[in-house]
Amino acid sequence: MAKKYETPLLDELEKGPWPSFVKEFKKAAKRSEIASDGLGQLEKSYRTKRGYWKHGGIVGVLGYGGGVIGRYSSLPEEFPGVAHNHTVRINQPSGWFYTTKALREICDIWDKYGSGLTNFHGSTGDMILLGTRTENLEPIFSELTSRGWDLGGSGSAMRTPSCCVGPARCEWSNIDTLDITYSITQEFQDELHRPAFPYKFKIKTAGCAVDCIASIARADLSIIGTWKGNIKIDQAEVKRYAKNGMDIQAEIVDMCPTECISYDKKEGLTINNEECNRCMHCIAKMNKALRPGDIKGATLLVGSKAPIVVGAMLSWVIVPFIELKPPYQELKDLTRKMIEWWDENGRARERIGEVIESKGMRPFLEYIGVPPMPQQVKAPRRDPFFFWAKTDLK
Amino acid sequence: MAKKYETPLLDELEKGPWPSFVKEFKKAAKRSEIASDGLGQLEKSYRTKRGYWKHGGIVGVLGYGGGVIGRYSSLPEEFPGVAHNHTVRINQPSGWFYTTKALREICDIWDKYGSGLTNFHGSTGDMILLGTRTENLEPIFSELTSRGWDLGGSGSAMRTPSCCVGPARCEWSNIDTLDITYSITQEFQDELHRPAFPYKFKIKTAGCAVDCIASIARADLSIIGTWKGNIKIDQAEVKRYAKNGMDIQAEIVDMCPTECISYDKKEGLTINNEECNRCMHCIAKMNKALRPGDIKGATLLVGSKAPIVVGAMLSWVIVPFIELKPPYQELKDLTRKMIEWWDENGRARERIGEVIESKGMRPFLEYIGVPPMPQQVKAPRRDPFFFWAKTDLK
Amino acid sequence: MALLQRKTDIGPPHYEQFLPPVIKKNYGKWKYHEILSPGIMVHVAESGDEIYTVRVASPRLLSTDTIREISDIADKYCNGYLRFTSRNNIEFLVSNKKNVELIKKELKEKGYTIGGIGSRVSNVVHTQGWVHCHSACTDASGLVKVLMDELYEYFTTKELPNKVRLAVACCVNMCGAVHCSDIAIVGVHRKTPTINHEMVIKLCEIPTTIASCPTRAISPDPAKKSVKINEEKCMYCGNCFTVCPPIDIHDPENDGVAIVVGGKVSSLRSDPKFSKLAIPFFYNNPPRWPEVVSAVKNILETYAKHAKKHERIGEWIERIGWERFFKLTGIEFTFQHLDDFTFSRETFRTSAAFKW
Amino acid sequence: MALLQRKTDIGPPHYEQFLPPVIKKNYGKWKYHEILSPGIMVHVAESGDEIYTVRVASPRLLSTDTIREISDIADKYCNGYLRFTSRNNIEFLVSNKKNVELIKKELKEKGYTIGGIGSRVSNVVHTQGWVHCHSACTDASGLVKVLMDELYEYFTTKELPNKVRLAVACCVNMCGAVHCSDIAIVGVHRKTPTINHEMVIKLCEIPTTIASCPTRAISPDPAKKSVKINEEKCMYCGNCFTVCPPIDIHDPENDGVAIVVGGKVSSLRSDPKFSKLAIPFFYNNPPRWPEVVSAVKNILETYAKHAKKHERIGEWIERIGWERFFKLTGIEFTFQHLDDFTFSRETFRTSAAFKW
Ligand code: SRM
Ligand code: SRM
Ligand code: SRM
Ligand code: SRM
Ligand code: SF4
Ligand code: SF4
Ligand code: SF4
Ligand code: SF4
Ligand code: SF4
Ligand code: SF4
Ligand code: SF4
Ligand code: SF4
Repeated sequence: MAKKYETPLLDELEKGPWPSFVKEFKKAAKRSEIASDGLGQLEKSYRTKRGYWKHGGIVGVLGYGGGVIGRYSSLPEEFPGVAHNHTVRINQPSGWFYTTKALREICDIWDKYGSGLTNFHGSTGDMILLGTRTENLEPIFSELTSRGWDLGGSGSAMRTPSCCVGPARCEWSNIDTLDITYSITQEFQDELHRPAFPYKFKIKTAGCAVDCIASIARADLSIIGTWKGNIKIDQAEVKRYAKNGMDIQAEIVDMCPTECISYDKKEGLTINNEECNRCMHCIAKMNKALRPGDIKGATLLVGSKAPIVVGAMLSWVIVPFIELKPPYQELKDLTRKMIEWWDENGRARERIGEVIESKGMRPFLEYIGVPPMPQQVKAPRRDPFFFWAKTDLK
Repeated sequence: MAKKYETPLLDELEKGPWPSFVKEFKKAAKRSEIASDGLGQLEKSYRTKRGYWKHGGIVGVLGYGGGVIGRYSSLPEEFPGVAHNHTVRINQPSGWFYTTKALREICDIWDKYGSGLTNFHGSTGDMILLGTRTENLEPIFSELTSRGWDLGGSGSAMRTPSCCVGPARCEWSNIDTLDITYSITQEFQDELHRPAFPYKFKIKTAGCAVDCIASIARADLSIIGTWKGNIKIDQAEVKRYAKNGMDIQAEIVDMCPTECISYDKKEGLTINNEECNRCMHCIAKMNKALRPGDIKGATLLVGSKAPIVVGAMLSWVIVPFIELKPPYQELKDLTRKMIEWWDENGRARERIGEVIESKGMRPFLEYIGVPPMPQQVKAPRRDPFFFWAKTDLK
Repeated sequence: MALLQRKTDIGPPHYEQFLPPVIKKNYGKWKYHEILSPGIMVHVAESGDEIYTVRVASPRLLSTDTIREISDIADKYCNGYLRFTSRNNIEFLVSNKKNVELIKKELKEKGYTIGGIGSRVSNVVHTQGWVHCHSACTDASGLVKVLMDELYEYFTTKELPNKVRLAVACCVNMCGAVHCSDIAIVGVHRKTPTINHEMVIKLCEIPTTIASCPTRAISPDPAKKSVKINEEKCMYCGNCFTVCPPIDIHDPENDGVAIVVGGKVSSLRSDPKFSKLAIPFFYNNPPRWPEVVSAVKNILETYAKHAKKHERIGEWIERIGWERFFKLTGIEFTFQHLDDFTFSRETFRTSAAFKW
Repeated sequence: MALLQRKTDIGPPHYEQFLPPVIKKNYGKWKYHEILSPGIMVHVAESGDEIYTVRVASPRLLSTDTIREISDIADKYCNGYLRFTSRNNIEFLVSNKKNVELIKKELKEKGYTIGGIGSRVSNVVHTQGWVHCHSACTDASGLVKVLMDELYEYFTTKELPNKVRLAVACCVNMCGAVHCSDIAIVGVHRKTPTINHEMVIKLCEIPTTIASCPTRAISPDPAKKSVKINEEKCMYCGNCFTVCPPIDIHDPENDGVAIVVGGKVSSLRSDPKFSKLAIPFFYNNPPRWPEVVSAVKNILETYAKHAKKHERIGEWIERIGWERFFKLTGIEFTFQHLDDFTFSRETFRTSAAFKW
């Protein structure tokens, strides 16, 4: 396709060493009108300093309520190529592992029906195909599903679960993040594809407290691997770290938040495991010498989200420790109970964390059958306006 | 007077080594029916586990709206002596210093007109005369004022200011707490005696961040002395502490919240004063060796209070540094402005801190003419819902 | 009658007239102090002058007899000068070093309790209780007495890692500094108030009453021309009762006390802190509340055993974590510990790092 | 047509089929890893097997051409296996050690950027911006590009005290992890939206629209059968626009970006933290937003200069205090920095201890 628009401003973004998204746009624009008109409209945004997209309305595929983000240009005459510019969210494989065969398969479909532009990946985790017309959605869907791919979530639904690389390539994972994510995604297919919740519900799984998937910041249910038992120490490796110049006192001992490590050149490293809170600092910074303990499980946290409407939230510890073995029945049951409670108590566009905050932690815990535990709080309440249920009074 | 009531339960509280308030009651009961009936009613409370006092209504002295807490028994037939049981609040002298002559003077008046029971002192700071009848209030007031004493505050008014012992007997006071308190109390006599505020307004003054008057927890205006300039070190005394067995590293260096102290047996103590936040720890624990810097002043904080209605509050830094020299005009002007703003914006029974919280810190600062400063916050805001005034937009 | 001399708005007498001469002379020029024993300290001025302070416990509720008695003692050894502290102890101000031993002897003979200075328990800030306040859920003076009988040695002799500030407030108005104390007892109600509608009509302003409720539990009851209370929302703060007494919050069957811990007001080392809930409820068990006393003692002694020197209770707990505090003290964690008030969100744990 | 094969609810393909054999074999049995260079690491299994990871920067917005190109490379050196990271980098999974140098060479030749592993800046989590979203106040991809051009060496070579996570979100919906990032840019509006009443009547549900406003600024306008906005309460979050587009929040004259800092999500050493406001506003200055770029660089380099090894930005700031952060960076403190949202109370300083 011939070059359609002058893009002097965007051209500036081809300069510089970091890979340029404008170059990607231009590559796709050679073949796709969606891409080339998208580029043209983007140049206009750069000139006028505002976007020209209209809120999408509902578009999608038969039988599904989500997986496609509808998008229309507010300047369809000027940029007809992006009169429709919908996004298709494809549920990524756990851990974002691909074979090149699979990637090419996706590219083939997308070159046939869409802009040739993608996001690898969206912030929730989906593979994103960026820009197509309404009439192409069904064909794309058929091609995808016939090859074993399915759409991800959008709208007031279960969203595409995602996870860190976990046991596939990380020595710290206490749980099988990939398998849990796959299993949960399969379990909630209906909820994922047919929005019926008060609002979105996201699940993210990290193998340990390092949380390489940022689950604690952006998942209604954050599953974070952890352990019980002693951290394993290889004193020979400790010595090697010291020899290689690590200031163990400053970098490890003094940075342990619970002050439970001591170090002595001769004795090596000693950890008072009773007091360790499993923050992962020492293990991460001396990974050859230290390894997590043996009894593996996870902490379940609930409620994190972005700021709108009531301010950003981090997830809250609900279940301090749970074993996670296939088929993860307890986890699935608990998740269903959480969603049930939320569904019964939440208003439209209220995330589960918001509902817990407004109704109180107690009714939530009682409903899902989890007792109060000091692990659930940073500190107990301060103002003495305690609530007493009738059953609390003898 | 003959013993009027059996008090088997209260008698239990005459036992044990700690001074017994029941003994005090009994002493006074020998001469006063108020005290003896008070004791009788108290015994009943101990038996039935509830109080028998009625909310006071308004009693007081001519021309004043406060200074007396009205109190009536809800069992006047059973305990006629405490049918009236009002409290007289006398404004204490700064720092609670007395001569025995002055104390005896008060005792004489009180034996004449009241129960003979007192609180030395009330939580706000007043000398409290506990228990008299309405008809005695005017005589008591005349006797008191004719001898140079005046009532303290109550109701929706300025409350009796109080302060720590300060320069009178403490080496750390950066300001003249006694004089400031006296001067402010005189300045606000009208506001103290004639309730016209939305609610109570308390002022407490501490000579340093040790805050021996708990001003930061229970004063609408907390005045806390501080300094600029270097902490003075007497290295000879540092050595003596070490010699006497102080573990300077553990007790001082490691406990400095800003990590700005270092210690070496030879070099002695070194303080990076740039980073010191003047928390007073090192000075307090090594008082012979360390002394505050030379440029004296105070931090003004606003808003602390007990939990009802919106939860307990601590005072907030408003003016990080202000010089305080007699006649403390800037302080008085600022205080008046704060009160003015509160008065204009607060509803009845709203403390100033509550109003600042609900209207926002900005309008308050703008009204009193104090610019925004990072010292006023622990951390800047998190959720990006910034408010822009028209004047902020160019 | 002295009524002719009646004056108004004269304010308190000037403090200067009450200062001992050595203080007047060295005012603002003190150099250091030394704690000589749990109840005696000396302040030394730059001039070299000294003032000895002998601190004595007070029940705060004093009869004029006792005030006269301490005045006699102060006349004998302090040239008639004394003061009270911000925690209601009595301080004898001895200018003449020789008098220190003498006053100590006489105080002991007369049964006074010397102590409270340094890293120990000092007097208990407290409130009126059943002695005088209409709002009380418990008695403050009684609780203080039984507590301090039990903790007596922590006032007179035993050392702790740092000062431990105790307080007692007889209701959630918290006229003591309970909300920022190391260990404090607060009187609490546990049931929704009962409403005497006829009296409400007579005595109360409906809008003020409705506005008084922090949880918006009160709404108009137009039928009765009174108000009604939503039980689900009521937190028994008693605020409605204060502005409208016919809404009676008292209930001997269900009133009692809670224990809160970990507050502080000084800025040393760490920021001032609010007290947090340790134990949500004890029934009133006068005259000696044995369960409450032993619970406080348990917390105090667990702290004494585990804290580092100079750590306040709140600092110790924050270092070890609240989950560890509950484990070490053996205190049960209940639904009441979970915050459900305005800032609950800030109290929930937002980290995968915690202790078992 | 392939329509016959249409299926539903099959979910994603099973991950196992995409794992390289060495991963399948050593799944869950990795022993340790070593970072060999800023873009290359090796993971060693208990069996002794190794997998080399070569990490390459991606603009995230990829054309199918580029995906095919990286597939070619992966075929050549990785037996056709690769993955993407949670921050959208590409990871070539090299099972054969010999291929490491070869792939590195080819990647360099083809202009790919290797790096992002270890204590440095990695890829920038970001969002759609003007490229695709109706809600955007700015462009995310453009900001990422100009930022990373400037911070390029912090990805490829230079070390920092710890990882620095950057994010860009084009509006306060914050689809990136801006609210918990070390340094992040967020698009903001600064004026109350304009209302097209006729369209409101047609397109919007009034109760939903009213409910969408976090500050309760929106109320019914019965006269117009639409809604009205209280300017004093509006915080320009744009939430009303999302549920009711005729309430237009866009305003090129006043839209721009803010910089927030100090967030983190890991639990290492300290609890996860929210980002806090550093600089409340920059005008959109495309295509290269130079003021924003240099402000971010200033913060990053001030951190690099002053933080202790392993300290994240938020940990460094909390150690030195926010007042010191503003001083060291030279950033002006404004009224916008003072919180006036729900938890403002918890942000005000409640201590007499702070730095000048
Ligand atoms: C595509 C994506 C951004 C990206 O460039 O990667 C995205 C794009 C949009 N998000 Fe998002 N969100 C995306 C991940 C997130 C995340 C991050 C995450 O999921 O880990 C968040 C923060 C976490 C959270 O859920 O709170 C996020 C918080 C929001 C919110 C605020 C929700 C809240 O409760 O505060 C909205 C507003 C809404 O739902 O109306 C929103 C709404 C939107 C909408 C649908 C705008 C709208 O109101 O219609 C955006 C469509 C943009 C477009 O034109 O394509 N998006 N959104 C991400 C999804 C891709 C994927 O499926 O993989
Ligand atoms: C006498 C005293 C307690 C004591 O035993 O020492 C006291 C006693 C009462 N206080 Fe108080 N307060 C006393 C110091 C305090 C303090 C401490 C302080 O001032 O440093 C506080 C906490 C700090 C604060 O102001 O927030 C305090 C917070 C309250 C409150 C809650 C105010 C709030 O905003 O949360 C109330 C409720 C009210 O005002 O209706 C209250 C109300 C009361 C009333 C007047 C009860 C009432 O509602 O009528 C009590 C009268 C008791 C009586 O029968 O004598 N009192 N009150 C203290 C005053 C003596 C004095 O003048 O020296
Ligand atoms: C006399 C008194 C002031 C007054 O105007 O009455 C006073 C006097 C002194 N205080 Fe205090 N403080 C007094 C109430 C307070 C309060 C207020 C309160 O308890 O309500 C506090 C704040 C408590 C809190 O943080 O919750 C207080 C926290 C301190 C501290 C800080 C301890 C810490 O490390 O947190 C010190 C410094 C120290 O002990 O090293 C201190 C140190 C001192 C010194 C050494 C100051 C000096 O150089 O003279 C005085 C004698 C020490 C002692 O008692 O151990 N004083 N001191 C008060 C005595 C109360 C009593 O009878 O026990
Ligand atoms: C590949 C990836 C997981 C994935 O499933 O994709 C990953 C992989 C590793 N992370 Fe991570 N982390 C990955 C995202 C994250 C995230 C999430 C995020 O950034 O959104 C975090 C949380 C960031 C935060 O706290 O805000 C994260 C915080 C860490 C940390 C904690 C650093 C700290 O001290 O706070 C470590 C430990 C370390 O570096 O010592 C770590 C360590 C590691 C190790 C060493 C784990 C291992 O043994 O294999 C891996 C390579 C290190 C590296 O990149 O330096 N990883 N890591 C992600 C790569 C993103 C990228 O392209 O840069
Ligand atoms: S979260 Fe833990 S298990 Fe997962 S990749 Fe990161 S360090 Fe490894
Ligand atoms: S994991 Fe964290 S708390 Fe535990 S020993 Fe290591 S550094 Fe300390
Ligand atoms: S607050 Fe400071 S100046 Fe006042 S008595 Fe206490 S230590 Fe001394
Ligand atoms: S006053 Fe506090 S911050 Fe300053 S040097 Fe001493 S201990 Fe450190
Ligand atoms: S705490 Fe409550 S009951 Fe006690 S004196 Fe104060 S208002 Fe009265
Ligand atoms: S006791 Fe408190 S919460 Fe209950 S109705 Fe009265 S004011 Fe409201
Ligand atoms: S951050 Fe806002 S503008 Fe950007 S993609 Fe998300 S919803 Fe759209
Ligand atoms: S922009 Fe946000 S704050 Fe303003 S009216 Fe709309 S929803 Fe309310």
